[in-house]
This record gives sequence, structure tokens and C-alpha cells, in this order.
Amino acid sequence: MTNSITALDFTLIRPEMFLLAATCLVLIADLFITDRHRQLSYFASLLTLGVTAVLVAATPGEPHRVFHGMFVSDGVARLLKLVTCGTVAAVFLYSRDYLIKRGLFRGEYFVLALFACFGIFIMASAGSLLTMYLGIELLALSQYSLVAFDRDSPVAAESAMKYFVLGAIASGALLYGISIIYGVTGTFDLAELAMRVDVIAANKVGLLFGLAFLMAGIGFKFGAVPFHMWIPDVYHGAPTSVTLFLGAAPKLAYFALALRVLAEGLGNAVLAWQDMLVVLALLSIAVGNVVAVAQTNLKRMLAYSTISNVGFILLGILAGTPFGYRAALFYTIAYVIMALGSFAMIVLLSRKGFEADRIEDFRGLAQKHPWFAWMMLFLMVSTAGVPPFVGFFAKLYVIQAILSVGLTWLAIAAVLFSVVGAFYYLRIVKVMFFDAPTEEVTVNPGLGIRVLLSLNALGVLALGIFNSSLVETISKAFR
Amino acid sequence: MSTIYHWPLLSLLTWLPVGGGVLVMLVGDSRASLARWLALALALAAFGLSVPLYLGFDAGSAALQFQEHASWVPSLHADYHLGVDGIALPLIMLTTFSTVLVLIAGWTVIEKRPSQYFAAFLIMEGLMVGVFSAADALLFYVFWEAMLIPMFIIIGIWGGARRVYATIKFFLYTFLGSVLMLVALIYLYLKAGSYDLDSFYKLPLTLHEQMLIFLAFFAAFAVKVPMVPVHTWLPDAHVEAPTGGSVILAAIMLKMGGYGFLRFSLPITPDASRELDWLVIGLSLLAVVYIGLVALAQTDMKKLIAYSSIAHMGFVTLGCFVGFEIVAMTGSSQGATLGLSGAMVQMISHGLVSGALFLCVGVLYDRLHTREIGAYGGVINTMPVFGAFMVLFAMANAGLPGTSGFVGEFLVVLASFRANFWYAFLAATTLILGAAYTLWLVKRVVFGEVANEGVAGLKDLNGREALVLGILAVAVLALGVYPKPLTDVMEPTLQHLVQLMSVSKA
Amino acid sequence: MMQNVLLAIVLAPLVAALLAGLAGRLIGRAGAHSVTILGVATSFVLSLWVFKAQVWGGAPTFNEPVYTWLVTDGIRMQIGFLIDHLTVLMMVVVTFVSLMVHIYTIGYMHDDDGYQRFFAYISLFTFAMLTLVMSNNFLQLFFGWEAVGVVSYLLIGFWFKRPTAIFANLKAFLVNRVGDFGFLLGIAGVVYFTGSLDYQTAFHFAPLIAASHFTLFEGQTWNAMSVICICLFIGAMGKSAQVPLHVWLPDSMEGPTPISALIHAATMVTAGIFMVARMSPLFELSPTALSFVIVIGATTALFMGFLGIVNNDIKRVVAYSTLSQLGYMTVALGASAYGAGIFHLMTHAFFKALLFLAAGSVIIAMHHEQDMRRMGGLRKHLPITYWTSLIGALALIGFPGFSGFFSKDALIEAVAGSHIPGARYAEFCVTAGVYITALYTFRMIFMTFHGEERMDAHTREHLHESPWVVTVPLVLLAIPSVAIGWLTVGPVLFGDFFHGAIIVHPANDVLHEMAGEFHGPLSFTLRAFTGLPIYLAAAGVASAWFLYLKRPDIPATLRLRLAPLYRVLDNKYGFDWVNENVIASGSRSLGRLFFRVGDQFLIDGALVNGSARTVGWLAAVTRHVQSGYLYHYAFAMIIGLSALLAYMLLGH
Amino acid sequence: MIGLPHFLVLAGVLFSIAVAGIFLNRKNMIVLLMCIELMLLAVNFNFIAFSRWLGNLDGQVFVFFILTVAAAESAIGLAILVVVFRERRGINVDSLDAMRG
Repeated sequence: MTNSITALDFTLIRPEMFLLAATCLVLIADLFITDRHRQLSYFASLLTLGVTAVLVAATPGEPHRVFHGMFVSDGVARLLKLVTCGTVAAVFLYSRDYLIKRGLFRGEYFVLALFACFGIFIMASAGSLLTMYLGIELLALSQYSLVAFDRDSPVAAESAMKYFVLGAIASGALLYGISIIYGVTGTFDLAELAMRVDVIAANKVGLLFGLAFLMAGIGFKFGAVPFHMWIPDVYHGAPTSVTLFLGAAPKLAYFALALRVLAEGLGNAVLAWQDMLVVLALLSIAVGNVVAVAQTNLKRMLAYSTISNVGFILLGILAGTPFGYRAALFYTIAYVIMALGSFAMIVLLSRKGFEADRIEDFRGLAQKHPWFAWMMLFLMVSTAGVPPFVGFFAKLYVIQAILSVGLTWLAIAAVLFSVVGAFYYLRIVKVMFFDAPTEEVTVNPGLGIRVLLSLNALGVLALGIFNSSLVETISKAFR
Repeated sequence: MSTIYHWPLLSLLTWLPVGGGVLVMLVGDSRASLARWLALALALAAFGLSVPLYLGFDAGSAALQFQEHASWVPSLHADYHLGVDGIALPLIMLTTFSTVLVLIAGWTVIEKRPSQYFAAFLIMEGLMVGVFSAADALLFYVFWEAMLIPMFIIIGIWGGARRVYATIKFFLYTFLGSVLMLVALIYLYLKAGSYDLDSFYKLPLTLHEQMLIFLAFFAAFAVKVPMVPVHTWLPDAHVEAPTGGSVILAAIMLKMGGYGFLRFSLPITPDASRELDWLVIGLSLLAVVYIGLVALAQTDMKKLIAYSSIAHMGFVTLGCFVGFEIVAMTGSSQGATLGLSGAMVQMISHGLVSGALFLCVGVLYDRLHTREIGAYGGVINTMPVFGAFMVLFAMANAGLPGTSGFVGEFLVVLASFRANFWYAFLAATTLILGAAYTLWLVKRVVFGEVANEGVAGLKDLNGREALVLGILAVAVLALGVYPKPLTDVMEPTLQHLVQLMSVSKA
Repeated sequence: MMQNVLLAIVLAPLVAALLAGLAGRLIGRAGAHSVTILGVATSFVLSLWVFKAQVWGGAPTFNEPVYTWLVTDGIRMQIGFLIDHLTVLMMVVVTFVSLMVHIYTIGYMHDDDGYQRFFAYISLFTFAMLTLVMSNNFLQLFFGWEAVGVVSYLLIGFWFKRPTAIFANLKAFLVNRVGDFGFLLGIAGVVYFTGSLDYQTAFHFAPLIAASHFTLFEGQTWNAMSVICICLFIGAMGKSAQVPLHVWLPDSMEGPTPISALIHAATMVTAGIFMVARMSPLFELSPTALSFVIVIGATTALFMGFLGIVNNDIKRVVAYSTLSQLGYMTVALGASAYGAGIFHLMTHAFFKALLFLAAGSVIIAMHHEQDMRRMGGLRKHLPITYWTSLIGALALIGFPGFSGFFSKDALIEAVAGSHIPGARYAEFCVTAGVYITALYTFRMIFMTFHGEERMDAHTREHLHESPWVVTVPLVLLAIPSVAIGWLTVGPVLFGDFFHGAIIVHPANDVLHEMAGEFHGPLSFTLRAFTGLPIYLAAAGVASAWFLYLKRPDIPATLRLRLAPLYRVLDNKYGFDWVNENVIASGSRSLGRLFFRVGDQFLIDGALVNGSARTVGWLAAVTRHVQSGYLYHYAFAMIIGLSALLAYMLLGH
Repeated sequence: MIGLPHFLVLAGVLFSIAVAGIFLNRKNMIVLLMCIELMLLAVNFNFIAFSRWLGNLDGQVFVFFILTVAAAESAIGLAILVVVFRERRGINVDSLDAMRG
């Protein structure tokens, strides 16, 4: 670590610099664009993401710690950022028609999403607890605003309030934890922290005390039980295009949070946080899967499904092995893709004045629109963990990770609850394929969304069968 | 012609139907006739491709043949590795054979979304061939589970009144068993460093490990077979499934359980299999006696045949595991192969016979739309040709010598006598119980005065139905009179398996 | 050469059956009977040729496989023929009776819709029976064994519209299956000890089996041979209708009469007897099994005879007579007088087929009336039927010189000479049986052909003798019924006819002892007058005459006086009641109970749907935690945080 | 002598009061925002105390960032509050119960 800031430092943060600048530009430009030309903001946002992605791809994959260790540029960060760009772009593409029909096609949506995206970038590259905190807050504040952004929706306002208050508590807990850890170790730098928390220090009461707070914060961000209560309400209350965003991209950031703080910063304290994560993961898988069974609203159901999937991501992390982290990343990416597709299905079926977010709204889809019924089937069975879809391999890797550290009972418990989970995914399939259509089910006529959704769902299949490409990419990123 | 043996036959058999199925679905219901013919052509092509598999098979070898090896997931050492041996080959033939018949049987009967129906069966065919030809555990598992989806759809869309309950029950039941197997497979992978089955065979394992792995496998295979007490999905699934679905369920899906025992449990966990053989044998015999009695109490034709399937599959599991008791009792493994060949032949035969019986029920159901035994009676008066087929298949189901149904049961009884007189005694009760429930069914449905106007108005088999049943009848009789071509293919593989079983890994 | 001839013998009826069965509509009624008769006639002629070659031509025993059925685990299972003197005798008897029945059927089934089907069935039966007797291994034996059972099933249920017929055929098949159950276990035992299904190997290893033991119950060892032989004999009990597996045979009379003659009198039911004789090298080594055989046989012989006395259905009387006679044969087997058993089998095949066909002729004349109380005086109307029946009846009761006399007398004498446990009981039964036999036989003759005509006027007007296709077989069967005993008693019974096909332990060889006193059929006949049986038979005939011709009121009085006894007989000792109400309905109830309690309640209700319900309930309860109130959510987080803290700080 | 433990206890007490405030208060959402501020202040106490104790300025730098973020957070919080008020004509915490289960 050098003490001076060099040109390299700026080369490595080129994507971030561009993203920030471009976002500000869109923000300002949007003020001068009339509603008729709002498309310009949309395209500008997409362009921003595209260029950012190119810039990210151009950064070297080797690890560099720059800006006095505040910023880390490495393969994992690069991969996370690339996936983020893609995800956010997909969110934009999916959301356009939905927003237009509801009169929500406004620049704030894109700008806020881009800021959130920026927050994710920061988190992905955070080299110190301070940068991490800033990233978290940037992401969180953008999300609070996004949820509330449909000003005419009472449920959106309610969920925004809940999200905000609970999120603030979580931030508080996280900060409290950081402060304690700072007190014990005297550093915010994660690399430094890793050195100071050796195996002996890992058992100090102070550290454990801080760790518990930290864990609560991380648990909240992920939505792990018992810090999950916001998830169903926020997913449900937010406009679907926002839920689409919330359900997908931020998971990448939270993975980065866990990876950077727990694995890299507190890797030596693995035994301390592993136990806690076991509890959180198992509770998440259990509660998420069980409560989802009782849901009638698809968005809520998917919210609970998120909770259970978060449990699986945590399983990978808690293994505490390089393979475990890779498995968790695989799971995260797979989950992001599946969640994107699942929420997009709701968008696809929604029309003006009708939100297709009840399970029964999917009735008889297979008769009216067999293609999309099959696409939804792919997404659902993939999320349920049935091969050859990517969701299966995600579970496979995660379970392999925990089996390799001897947590056999946990693996068995996890797969048993996933059987419970399979029930509610199958219920969607059942509704689509076996029930007669009660009322007109319509599909958004937009070609773009149709093609993208098909690609999304087929991607779930392709990434499953050819999962080694993703595995290789992840392995390379970790190298 | 000999070049055909160098084709990637197994890949073709797997992916031709799967890809073809997608194609058929894309053809769509508006061009149902085209979809039908396309599906039939594909199924026939698949069957045609499975013939050189048999002809080119070296029956003198226990090794995997027609191997295909390609890298798949290098990081897991899981490969796209296909191959057939004497255990897989007959089952693959059965799969391609049954699919053709099922498609013909559903030809015009299915009016609801026909292209999807045919597509689902084709896709399932490919996946089932995949299950039987996979030489890599992960690949096997992928096919094994993926197959649930088309079956789930088939029962759910084209099934009877309680189809949703039945199909979800079917899916979750089997899924529950399978996920435990997955945990075991991953565990084995972690120890062996590869998903290749051969590496699993060579892997030394302590008895404790083997016990846990065995139980995990058992959860998957016992559900699939199915064994008492995890059998209750089967009657429901059978009853609600459309005829074709019942046929494939009975003819092939159940065989996967037996196949799993042969391919996984016995060679990978021989010591645990030996320790726990009492469990499997006990449940198998329970299946023969208990399920035989339960079958007597059924009033629904399909349910009765479903229960009879469970009882017959009891012979498969008995044949698989009785070898251990033989060694324990006599100190020599002489007789173990006998039980295994019995189990194999029983699987093939049951595939033909129960498939045929379900088709028979389907023929009646298509006409009167009820499966209640009480709604029929004296069918033979109006449907003499059908009656003849029904009696033939019923006799085969009752294990009549000269039909395929006898061969497997005979061999298994011979083998179990070596282990214990009482095993053979209980197994042989199937002669009585099997005849009782099957022929009582025949008596109530086929024979007697014409029971009601519905029966009076029945039309005898049409050409299509007669063709399907006729082909099955020939197969059933041929296998009963001359099973040697079948057993010869299996023999070296089974002997090799007995060797694997008898060497302790602990 | 030999093999091709043998194959032709077996396959000719099969081909004929397939033609008549599958192409029945194509070849028509005449085509069907021509082709099947041709098939069976071919078999008969070739069988005679083989018989000649074996018996007079001195051809060696033929024992060769035809094809290998399967090979596994070192056991080669083959289909093959064993042709020795026992086999050829059976072949000739089977094909001859079958041929007669084929011809007879043309007349009997003349008006039936299922004409072609019937011919297909009886030809198929001939095929099955020939595979059974010509087998050289247990596998093929079992093939034939079950195949004849199936054809019998199909034929009993030939008139499938009759509820009684389809009840009877199901019953017949199931009861036979009980026997087959034992038979299969016996075969499994043989394979266990010898590793082969071939007779030759099995017989070769017989002493080894006899020296082996195995444990059936904890602490109780059994002689292997006894277990195997008893198991095999259970098979014979089913097929040859021995108590308590006899219940199907009277009911089987629901089938058309020709098959009663062919299957349920002459051939199939004797398969058990044949089988035991074939297995003599095994049975000889197990005195226990032989005792079991003799007791079962003796019981059947006497007690089934009683039932013949009270029955009024002409076919059922003959059926009970068949049961009783099968008991006689079984007793002979138990006494190690296999030759006598087979000899009685042969003579019985002729005269019992004759009696059945004659009964059939009566039934045709009576327009399918079978109740003897509505007959009487038919002698005038059906002369040929009457005289042939009388011959059959005399043969049956053992009238000196008739075929049945030789076989039955020799049999009784052999039993008297036997020393195995149970032989004395058997001796009593078979001797007493002679009286009973004569009584019910002549009761039938008198009630049917003598006395007053009790039928209604319409039937009486239409009474006429049956057509030649019916009467010719009667006459052709009457000839051996009279003469065959005289001709064959010497060689078959006391000579070395079987030529090693039957093996008897020297200590048990009663026939050999008797052979010393045999000086030709005439002296044998004369010597009979010094014994008890012949007088018992005479007494039986006299009793019948007195009771049913002279004083027909006495039986009615007796019936009232001896009501309890009559009820026992009328209910056939209650076997049917037990079978139907205890075994059959018990199994059904048990099945229903298992289904309701085991499958539906416990497994599905409690386990499967129960766990589904539990999850649903849990979900419904847990979702209430998600109350919607912000402070509850916050509270949950704080609880979670506190729990983590507590765990962290207390746990470490 | 007032030492590090005193500051830590004070911060802990403040933090606890803030948390308790959030879940005890059922009337006014403004109070929630105040509690959140209080919570952040408690954390700031910690940071500064540790910073002094460790002789390391990083903690105090962190506090600056927290203060900034807290300001933004409050702004957004108030904005959401305004939206809620617009929809419901009230800022009662109990009224946020449209979604549950």
C-alpha cells in the first residue's frame, strides 16, 4: 500500500467517476426535458450503464488497493459491477412500459436507480469500513426514495416509511458494530483489520460484541430472519418496477458487503460469525419457505422466496472457505437472474390499472400464452432448485460448500426445507397450467420486454446446463 | 451399416427426443396433425436408434459400452459421460419402445393441447434415456430430477378430477427423496473428487458413512420404486394421470428406483446394503403381502393396477437385496446373480405388462369415462377382442408362465429360497394374491352379463388400439417364452455387480 | 428325427389352436373343428408311433433339450423332452381322450356361438398337457402345469355370461394357485439343493437332498427332502383336487361337458398324480412325505365319495366320483405303488371320460337339464348312451374283468401291503370307498336310466339319441374301459413297463411283492373273489337298487332321520363356507382394513397430508407474526440482535 | 476521572433509548426520526471516545461522514413522511398497517 495517490488510482475508478458524472448529467438534463421527450432520459440512462460496463470491463482484473486502501479493484468487484450494470439495464428495459402506463415515467426513477447502482459499485469496491458505510447509505437512501417514488400510492408510502425506519435502525446497529470493532482494532481498513484480528483476538469479548451488531446490520440488508420483516411489505408495497430493482441488483451489493467485511476483514474470526450465520441462514430458509406457502400475493410470495434464497446465499458464506464464497457468488448471480425474470413476469402481465400481482392472476396463462407460461415455469422450477436449471446448480454448490466443512445436518435441513419451497413454486405452475383462465389474461405487447424476458428465462436454462462458464468466470474473478 | 455403431447413439437418443419435443411444441395445437406425425416419427427414430444399441452391444462384457465422454463442469469433475451396460440397455430399449406405443395410444384421444402432450412425452423420453445412460452421478441426478417436470405437467394438465392433488403429491414425494440423495452424492463427490460413478465404486467408506449414504439413496429410490410405506403417491398419480402418463409412470419411472438400487446403493454402499438388507427385504415382502391385500380392496381399476405395480416392484427390491442374505446364509454368493437377474427381468416385464393393463383401462375409460369397476361388467360381450387382450395381460400380471410376468418372479423366488425359506414363502404368496386381485378384476369387468346400457353400447377396439395392445401382447409372450436374449445381455454386468457387492469397502 | 416328431406332437395342437382361435372367423366352424381335430389326430398318431418305438421298438429313453430358456448364475434353464415309458403312456392317453373329446364336441357344442373358440381352447389344452407330461425339467413342468390351469380357467368360464361359471373359474384358478404356490416352493427347493431344474440332475442329487436339513422355525430342523416333497405335493393337491384343495372341482362342472371329461376327469386333474410318479426318486426318500400323501389321498377317496351320494346333479356326481378316484390314485402313490396309481390313472381316464361324455349325451337329450330328479327311464330313449354308461359304471365300481377292476383291486392290495404310517387308515378308507363308489355310481345309473320318467312332457317328446359324433366317441371310449385292464395289467403293474422311469425304494416296493403272486389277468380276476372289495361293490349296487329303484321313499325318510349328517354332506363339510366367508371375504376385509387404516389414514392422512397440513398451519400461524406494525418489526429486530449478543457473549 | 468506559456506557444508554423509542412510540413518526438521529449520535459518541482513546483520528473522520449521511437520511425521512401525510392525513405510526401477513 502506497501512501501517495497515483494516476493508476484514477484509472481504476474510471467507471465510478463516469457513472457519477453521467448520473448527475442525467439528473440535470432531465430537469429541462419535457414529458414528451422523457425517452431521452431513459436512453441516456441506458447509455450510461452501457459505457460504464465497458469501462468496468476495461479495468484490470488483478487486485489493487488504491486511495490508501479505501478502494479495492479486483476481479470480484469487476464481476459484480458488470452484473450490476446488466441487471439495472434489464430493470430499465422491463420497467419502461410499466412506468409509462402508470404515469411514472419520470427521470427520478432512472437517476435514483443509477445512484443506487453507484452505491453498489462503491460497496463492491469498498476497501474500508468507511467506504462500505458510504456505499451502503447511498444504496439505501436511493432505495428508500425509489420505494416512495409513486407519490400517489398509499401502500408505497407506507412501505417506504417502514423500510426507512427499519433500515435506519439497521444502519445504526451496523455503525455501532463498526464503532466497537474500531475500538478493539483501531482501524477501518479491511486489509489492516484482517491482520489485526488474528485467531486469538477473534475471541475477544469486545470484538464479539461488535460482531453481533455488525451481523444484525448485514442480516437486515440481506433480509435474513429475524431481520427480514421489511422485505414482504416493501416488495409488496413498492411499484413493481421498483420491486424488480430491489429484488435483484442490491443482492450483489450485499454479497460484496458480506464478502468484504466478513470474509476479508474478519476472516480470522470465522468461527465466531459462522455460528451466527448458521442460525440466521437456517431460520431464513425455514421461515421464508414456510410462510411463502400461505401467500396469495405473488410479490409477497416472491419476497418470502427471497428470504429463503438469502438463507442459501448465507450458507455459502458461512462455510468460510474460498469455495463457499464462490458458491455464494454463484448463488447470488443466479438468484438475481431468476428474481429479475420472476418479477418481470408480473410487469409483463400488468396493464393500465391492473397489477398482475396476485397468484390467481396467472390462471390459465398456459392456454392463452403458452410460451410465457413455459418461461415462468422455467423461472419457478429453477428457483425451486430443480435441474437442469441454474437454481439447482446454485443450491448444489452451496450445499457442497457446507458439506465440505462438515455441516451435514445443516445441508439436510436446508434441502428438506427446499422441498417445502418447491410446493409454492409449483403452485404457480399449477395455476398457470392446470387452472382454466377466469378472465382475460393479457401480455404486454412490447416486443423488447418479450424478447428480454424470454432470453432471461432461457438464460436460466442455459446457465444451468452450461453452468461451468459461470463457474469459470467466478473462479477467475476470485483468482 | 456398421458405421452406425460409431455414432453418438446415446446422445442422439437423449437429445433427439428432447429437441424434437421442443419442435413439436412449437408446431403448436393449430397444426395438431402435423405435431402428431412429427412426434411419432421422432419416437420411431429414437426406437430405431436404440436397436443398433442392442445389436452392437457386446453381451460378453460387463463394461460400459457406447461411451461418450466430454467435459461438462470441469471444476466439479462432473463430465458428460454416457454409457450403457447390461443393466441400462434393456431399460433404454423399454423406454424407446414404450414411448412409441404411448404416442400411438394417445393419438386422437388427447384433444386438449395435443402438441404439448406429445412434446411432453418426447422430452420425457429423452430425459429417461439420459437417466439410464448417465455414467456420471451429477448428470444422472440432473436427468433424474428434470424428468419430474414433464410428468408433473402431464398429470396436471391431462389428468382426472383430483389431478392437482395427485401431481403435487407426486412431485413433492419424489423431490423429497431426491434431495436427500443429492446430499449423499455431494458427500461422495467431496470424498472421491469426481462425480464419475466409477470413482464412487472405488471409494472406500466407513460403515457409518455408508449407512448414512445408503439411507439417503434409499429415500430417493424407495420413493420411486415405490416401497411401502412411501408408496401412496403412486395410486393417486396413476389414477389421475392420463393413460399415457400412467403407462410411462409404471413402465419406466418406477424402474428408475430399481435401477438406482442397482447402480448406486449396491455397488457404492455394499456394506451398508448388507447391514440394512433386512429393511429392504422386509419392506419388499410387506409390499407383496400387504399391498396384495390392499389391492383386493380397490374399486377403481387404475388404483388396483397401481397397487399391483407396487406389489410387483416388491420383487425387484427383493431380488436386489436378497443376495446379501444368501451370502450370509450359505457363505457363497451363488444365487445373488439369480436374484439380480430376476429383479431386472421383473422390471422389464412389469414395464410391458402394467403398461398394457393401463392401456386396457384407458381403452375403457375413453369410452365410458369412468374407472369404477362397478360401472362395468360383461365387457367381453361387446368387446371380445379387448376382452381377450385384457385376459392375456391379466394373466401376465398374475405371473403366468409363458408370459413375461412369470420370469422375474420365478427367478426371485428361486433366489430368495436360498436366503430363507420364509422369504420365498412370502414372496410366492403373490401367486395367490396376484391372481386373486387381477382375475377378480377381470371377472367383474370383463366377464358376466352386460351390466348396463353403457357397456351394451361399447365399441370394440379400433385398429390403433388393437395395434398397440397387439405389439405389447407379442412382446409379453416373446419374453415369457424366450427370455434368453434379455438375460444374456445382463448376465456379465450383473455378475460384475455381485463382485462389487461382495467386496467390503469399509 | 425323434426330436422333430416330438416337436410335431406338441406343436400340432398349438398351431391348430392358434388357427382356430385367431382366424376362427376366417376359417369358419367346419374349418375350426377340422383343423383342430387334424392337429390332435396328428399328435395321437405320432404319439402311438413313439409309444411303439419306445415300448416295442426298445428305443432308448430320450432326454434332450429343445432350446435354452435362459442362463443365469450358472443355472441353465432349458425347455426339453424326456420321453420314457411313463411319458409315452401319458401321451397316448392324453391325445386319445383329447381326440375323442374333439370329435364329441362337434355334436355337443353344435349350437354354441363360441364354437371356434371352444376348439381353440381344447386344442390349446392338449398342447399344454403335452408340454407338461413330456417335460424333462421342472420349469417346463411348471409351464404346462399353469398353462393347463389357465385353459381350464378359460373353459370353466366358457359361458362367461353365467355368474356361476365365472365364479367357478375364478375359484378354480385361485385354488389351483394355492397349490402352485407350494409347487413353486418345492421347485425352488430343488434348485437350491441341486442348482439345476433338470429332472436328471435333481434325481441324481436326491440322496444329497435327503441327507440335508434346514431350519424352518427357530430350533426345529426339517429334512430337506420332506419339505420339498410336501411342497411339491401341495401343488399336486391343487391340480388333482385333494382335500382341502378339492373345492374347485365340483364347481368346475359349470364348464361345457366335453371339458369336464377331458380336463376335469381324464387329464389335467391327473397331472398331480403324474407329477408325483415322475418325482418318485424324490418322494421315495421321504417317508414323511409319503405318509402325508397317503393320508390326504385316503381322506379324499372316502369323504368325497360320500358327497356323491347326496348330490342330484348328474355331472357333479361324476365329479365327486372323480375326486374320490383321484384320492385312490394318490393313496397308491403314498403306498409307493406308483405303477398302480398310474395304472388307475389310465383306466380312469377312459372310463371317467366315458361317463362324463355319456352324462353330456344325457344332458343334450334333456336340453341342458342336469338334475337327476327330473330324469329316469332314459334307457329306452338313449340306448347307446345307456350301454356305454353302464360299461363306464361297471368299470368304475371295479366289476371283475373291467379295466377299473384291475387297477382298483391292485391298488387296494398294494395299500394293504404298505407299512408306512397312515397305511392302515388308507386301507380302511379305500376299502370302505368301494362300497360308497358302487352306491353312488348305481344310484346315478338307476336314477337316470331306470325307473319312472320324471321329466316334463315337452322334454319327453324331444328325447332322442345323440348324433354319431357324440356316440362314436362313447363307443370308442367304452372299448378300452372294458378291455384295457385285461391287456395291460400284467406289464404295467407287475412287469417292468416303466423301465426305470419310476424308482421305488426296495423296502417300499409293494408291487414287487405282489408281482410274485401274479399269474396272468385271469387268475388275478378269480383271486378277487377271495377278497372283500368285490362283495362290498356288490353290496353297493344292491343298496342302490333297493334304495333308488325298489323303495325310493327310503332315501327321503333317511334324509329326515339323519338330518344333521345330511346337512354336513349337503354343505360339503363346510369347505365352501369357510373358503368364502373366512378366507375370501376375510382377505377382502383385511385388504379394506389395511387400505383404510394403513394407506389412507396412517400414511396418507397422518404422514403425507398431515405434514402438508402442518406446514400450512405453521405458515398461517407464522404469517401473523408479520403484523404490519412497524414497532413489531423493530421489536423483532431487537430481539434478534439481543439473541445474537447473548449467543455471542454467553456462547464463547 | 471520566474514562472510556463512561463514554461507552453513555453511548450504549443513548443507543438503547433510541431503540426503545422506536418500538415504544406508536403515535408520531417524527419521534421515529428523532430516535434515529439519537441512535446515530450514540454511535458518534463511541467513535469519538475510541478515537481519543486510541489516539487515532480515523474515528473522528468517520463521525463527519455519519453526520453528513444523517442529514441526508433525515431529509429523505421527512420527504417520505410528507408523502405518508399526503396519503393518510396523519403521521400516526399505528396507521401503517395496510400490509401484513
